[in-house]
Amino acid sequence: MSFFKRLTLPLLIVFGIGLLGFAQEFVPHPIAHDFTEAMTTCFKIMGGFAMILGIYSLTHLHVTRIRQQGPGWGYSMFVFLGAGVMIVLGVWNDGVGPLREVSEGKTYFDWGYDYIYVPCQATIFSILAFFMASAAFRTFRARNVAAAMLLIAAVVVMFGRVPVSETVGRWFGTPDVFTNATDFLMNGPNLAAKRGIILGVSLGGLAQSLRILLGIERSYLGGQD
Amino acid sequence: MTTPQNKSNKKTSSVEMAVLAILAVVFLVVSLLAQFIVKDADGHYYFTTGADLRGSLGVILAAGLTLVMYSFLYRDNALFKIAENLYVGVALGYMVITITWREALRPEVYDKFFNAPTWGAFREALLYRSVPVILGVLLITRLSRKHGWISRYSYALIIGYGAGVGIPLTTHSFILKQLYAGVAPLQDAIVGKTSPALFSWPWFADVAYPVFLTALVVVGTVAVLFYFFYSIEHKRTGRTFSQVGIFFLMVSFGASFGYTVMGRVSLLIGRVQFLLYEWLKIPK
Amino acid sequence: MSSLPLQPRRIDLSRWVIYGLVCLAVLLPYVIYVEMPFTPSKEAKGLYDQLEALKKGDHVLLAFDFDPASQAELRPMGRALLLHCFRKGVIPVVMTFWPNGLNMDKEIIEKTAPEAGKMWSREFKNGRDYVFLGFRPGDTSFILLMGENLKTAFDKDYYQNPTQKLPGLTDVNTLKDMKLVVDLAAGATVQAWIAWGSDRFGFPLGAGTTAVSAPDMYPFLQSRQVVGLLGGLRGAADYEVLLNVNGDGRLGMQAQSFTHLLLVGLILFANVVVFIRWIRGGKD
Amino acid sequence: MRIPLHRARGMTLAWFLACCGVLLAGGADASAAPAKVHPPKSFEVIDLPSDDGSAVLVVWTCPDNDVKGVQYAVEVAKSEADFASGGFKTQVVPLSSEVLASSKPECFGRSVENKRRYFAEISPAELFPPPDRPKLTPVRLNELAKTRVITAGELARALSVLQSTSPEAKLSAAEKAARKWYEDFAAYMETKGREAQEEQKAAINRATYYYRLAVLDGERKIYVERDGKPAIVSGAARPNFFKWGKLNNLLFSLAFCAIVFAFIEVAKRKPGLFIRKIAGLDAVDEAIGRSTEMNRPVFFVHGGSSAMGDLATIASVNILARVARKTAEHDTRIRVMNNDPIVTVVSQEVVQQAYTMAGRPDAYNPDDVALVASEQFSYVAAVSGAMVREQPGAIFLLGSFFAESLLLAETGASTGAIQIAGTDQYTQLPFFITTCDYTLIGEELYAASAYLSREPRQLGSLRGQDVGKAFLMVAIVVIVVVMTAAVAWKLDFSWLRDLLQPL
Repeated sequence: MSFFKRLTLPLLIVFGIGLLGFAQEFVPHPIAHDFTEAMTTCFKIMGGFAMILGIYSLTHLHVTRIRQQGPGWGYSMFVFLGAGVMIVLGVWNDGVGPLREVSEGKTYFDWGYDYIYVPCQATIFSILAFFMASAAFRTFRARNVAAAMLLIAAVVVMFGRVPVSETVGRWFGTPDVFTNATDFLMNGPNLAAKRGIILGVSLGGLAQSLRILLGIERSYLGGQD
Repeated sequence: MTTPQNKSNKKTSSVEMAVLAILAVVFLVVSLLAQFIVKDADGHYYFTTGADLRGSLGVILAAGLTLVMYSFLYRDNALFKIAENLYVGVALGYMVITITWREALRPEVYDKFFNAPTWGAFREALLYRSVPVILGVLLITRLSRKHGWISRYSYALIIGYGAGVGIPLTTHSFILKQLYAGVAPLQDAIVGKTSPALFSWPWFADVAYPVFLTALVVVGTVAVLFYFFYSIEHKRTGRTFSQVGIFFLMVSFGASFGYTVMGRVSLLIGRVQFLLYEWLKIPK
Repeated sequence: MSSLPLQPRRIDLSRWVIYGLVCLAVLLPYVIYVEMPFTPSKEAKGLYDQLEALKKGDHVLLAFDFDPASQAELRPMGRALLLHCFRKGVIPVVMTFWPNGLNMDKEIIEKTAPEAGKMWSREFKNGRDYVFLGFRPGDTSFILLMGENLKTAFDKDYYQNPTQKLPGLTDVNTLKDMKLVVDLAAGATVQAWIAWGSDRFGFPLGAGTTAVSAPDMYPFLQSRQVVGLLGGLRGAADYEVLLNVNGDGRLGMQAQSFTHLLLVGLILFANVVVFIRWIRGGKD
Repeated sequence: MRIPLHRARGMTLAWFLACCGVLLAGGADASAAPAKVHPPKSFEVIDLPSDDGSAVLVVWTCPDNDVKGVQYAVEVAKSEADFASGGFKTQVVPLSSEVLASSKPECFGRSVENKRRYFAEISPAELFPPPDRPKLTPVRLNELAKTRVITAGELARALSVLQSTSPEAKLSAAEKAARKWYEDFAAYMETKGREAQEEQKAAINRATYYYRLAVLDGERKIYVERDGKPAIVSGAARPNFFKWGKLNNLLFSLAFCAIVFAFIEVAKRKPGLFIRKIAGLDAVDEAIGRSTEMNRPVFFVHGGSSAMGDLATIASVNILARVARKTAEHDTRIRVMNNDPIVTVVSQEVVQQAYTMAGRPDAYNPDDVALVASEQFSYVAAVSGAMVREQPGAIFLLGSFFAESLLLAETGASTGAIQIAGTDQYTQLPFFITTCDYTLIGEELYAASAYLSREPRQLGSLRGQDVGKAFLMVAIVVIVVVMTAAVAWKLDFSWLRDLLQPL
């Protein structure tokens, strides 16, 4: 048993399956297709169980908070209130019975999603519009040449991407001057920098994949052996 | 100095409570008026719950939650925290019911084993699906401190495959394709265009500008790569060139900045549209 | 980054004034209507042309990879794309990788189909004129499975009908049978669709992204890995203009303009003030 | 890196020449005269390379220079005798640039002759399709039961549904359930049928077939002849084992992996591997020094979405080790905040160790390293509140940040602290750059971590990536310069770029 507890075998599996996955991209033979289909179907099924894990990690945090009664633990109760209500609604399912199809119309379960989840989540990031306005005035400063270039580009893009720039441009007889300036920034410097970043990040990703395959990086397996 | 947060530890004052109560009453009155009072053809107003009472109440709740969320602008407060945690909970409940069961476990496990249309289909499921199901169940052992090691085998499969396939795919899409697009001869920018007279306006627009843009992208890409190059000290020419890289990065961050602002403002507009059109029922 | 030459001093204007100005800028256009015509961007036109070139009965896969947090930006895009498909008689096949948006995706489709029916006085039937596949777990490797065998990947659609029997999917076996795939992404799913999907199986890929990630798409646009781009609410508005329909995108453009003007003004004003103080050799 | 700048003048010249070239190249559009068609001397049938065995290629070299409007016909038969009896199928191939061998470099390579060679891709299963899938009739169901594909019970159930004619509205619950079952059953049988059909197709494709090639002159076919008779060539498709078009991908992947691996090994033996100084790191000492002078605490804020597996979190923990060490030496209070339980535990260990190494284990206060909130905005509120209350002298914002970056950095800036930020979330970097004093941009965060920790894994892969970057930089500059010059002087150097083309 202790052999199975060690990392040796999992790391061998990582290497073996990784090598097959790597090779599959270069082999046109039907065997490679069958392999891909088998593996991806397998991950689709496993993905369902992985979602249970995700749910656990969400609840775990709040359970711990309530148990330890840390600061603001009372609010964590509302997490379980929300979850409880949704689960009850889902099981009751407008009287049709748990987990069965309701063919037409909205159920109370949909109602909970539409009128609690959607407005809360949609609003929370829109608050940032206000904070951005405030930060625009208070803290976004051209602290040095670099930051100055950043702000100038930002101002051009912010102006060039809204219809008012064409209206203003029309006053001067060149409606698309700001749009063109924005297009230049996006397709010139922005494209170049983003391409540089993509190339750099991809090399990093390759190196990371290699470290995983060779067992140099093994933190995802958890435990210290 | 007043930021929204620096009062967060103060107790709610009685003035604040009074204002809150007034606001709540105003909100309810406005909601009821907007949702349930309808004008008929003769210009008379009358009260009706409408065809969709559930929907109207939902809109009122949604509008209330939206406004509570915005109270964070004033300061971090209990109502905001309740709403924030409530929505996390609702998301959780939603995931438990619909997603995990309806979109994952039912189609992949229940339908195939317990609801198999024929005996042959069941046999097939047993042959080809029992291993993935067992591996999936093993994933869950990660929650246990004692048996967590079992889940390693499932993770080894997922992560190993992802890393293996990822190498050629990343090379193909993000390195070779990007590189190939980036090394076109400068003349490619003007292929298929007629050449107007030198230094005329159309020449600048159709020939000089596209070629300049292509050259700029080449220089920029190399300079940015050089900025992220750590194996030599950036001195003299190197320093200048990495400064060029910074400038390209900064302009691109500026573009991202402008777009991010645009995105957040759009979200605000989305909420305002909801409040105006659905809560207050202002005609579009 | 080199050391800072000027320590900015804060200019104090109550944040309430700024918040008030933002509110005003967003609400004003709904009170006073200002006509602001605009030309759709090249990037949006690219996507529109691609879809416009398809024949009746072709299939388009729309991946709605977002959740309610970015619905303000991506929902109008989803609606516009669906309307375009319906107008062309192209069969939209909708799926998602973001389980939290599933219910919302269903609502978008179920609202848009009858709306399109009214516009062009035709009936659009689920399963025949449009298909909603829903969600399946498996992340990026799931794209590979769809490329190998779409009907193994989704053996049933969202409404629990076997995909083998759906009239709308008769000639579709893999992703290669899709004439176009459009990913509406709030995260990094476009990159996944590029590497695991379009580059590998060779279908044209269009992208609709939140404004935040739109600038990241330009290298892929230039390398033709992405054939068209809708960036943020403006992208949705562009598409609505091209399609000649009204929608939340176009409705929001005035508010967007005013708010941007305000923000640009605030940034410029504050920076100029600081700059002038610095020139004067102030005590900063 | 002086060379590309130096060559800029040459490039300008080349570009002017190119403009002239474009001008000259237009206008040469010879009008097509109705030429007499000649059949090619011979043709060959080869397996389509780099595929799964579903097609063969019929390849010939076109004898005429002008091929506008010319059509070829490929005739396919199961045996040579079938040509005489008329049991063959014909596929017409209009010549266009799409069937030119040079359009398929992954099959034909890149030789010059390919501009005269044409091909027809023949998939025999399309010409000789397998029989249609049988419909689910009572007869078919009985057959299936006989071959034991379905059981007797399933047969009876399916037959009862097939034979019931009552309308949907009048069905009993059991009958409705039966219909629902039948739908699934039919879908399952359909899937099976398709799978069987696919197998039949594969078998058809792999059989040997006989081919004739003719050029069409109006209605008349002029065959490619051998010994005075239409030439017959046989060929079969077979599945292949390598996609030759992806050779460049394979070579790049393997070479890069080998380099990274080699440098990790080198770094293990030689931990002093050079990494240039990262500007932001000098600022760390400066910021802590200033905090000490002003007698204010130092805040170390993890990203709101940091999880322990992320590279960014690992990097920020490495930097935390350095920061904690310095604060311990200076006797300055450090507060570490985050919203992930595992990151908390790891941070506590790191800070405690730093205090021990500085010789002041007693000064470590575990409460200073705390999980302050769980949700994103609650986290913002809690951290901002602490910033305003305690007025830190230096704030570190390192890790994986999302929308919280703006709010945290703004509050931090309002306290007047020196702020040092770093994240690999590129969308959040603009806010840090405009509000913080120093920002570690993307990969710089990892580099800073490698610089501080000197860990061979990180150092080695960083150096390996640098080699990759150097290759990319050189490739971009060299190819663009050479290609631009080549186009300007009308030389064919496109192969240089084609080496990189992913197929």
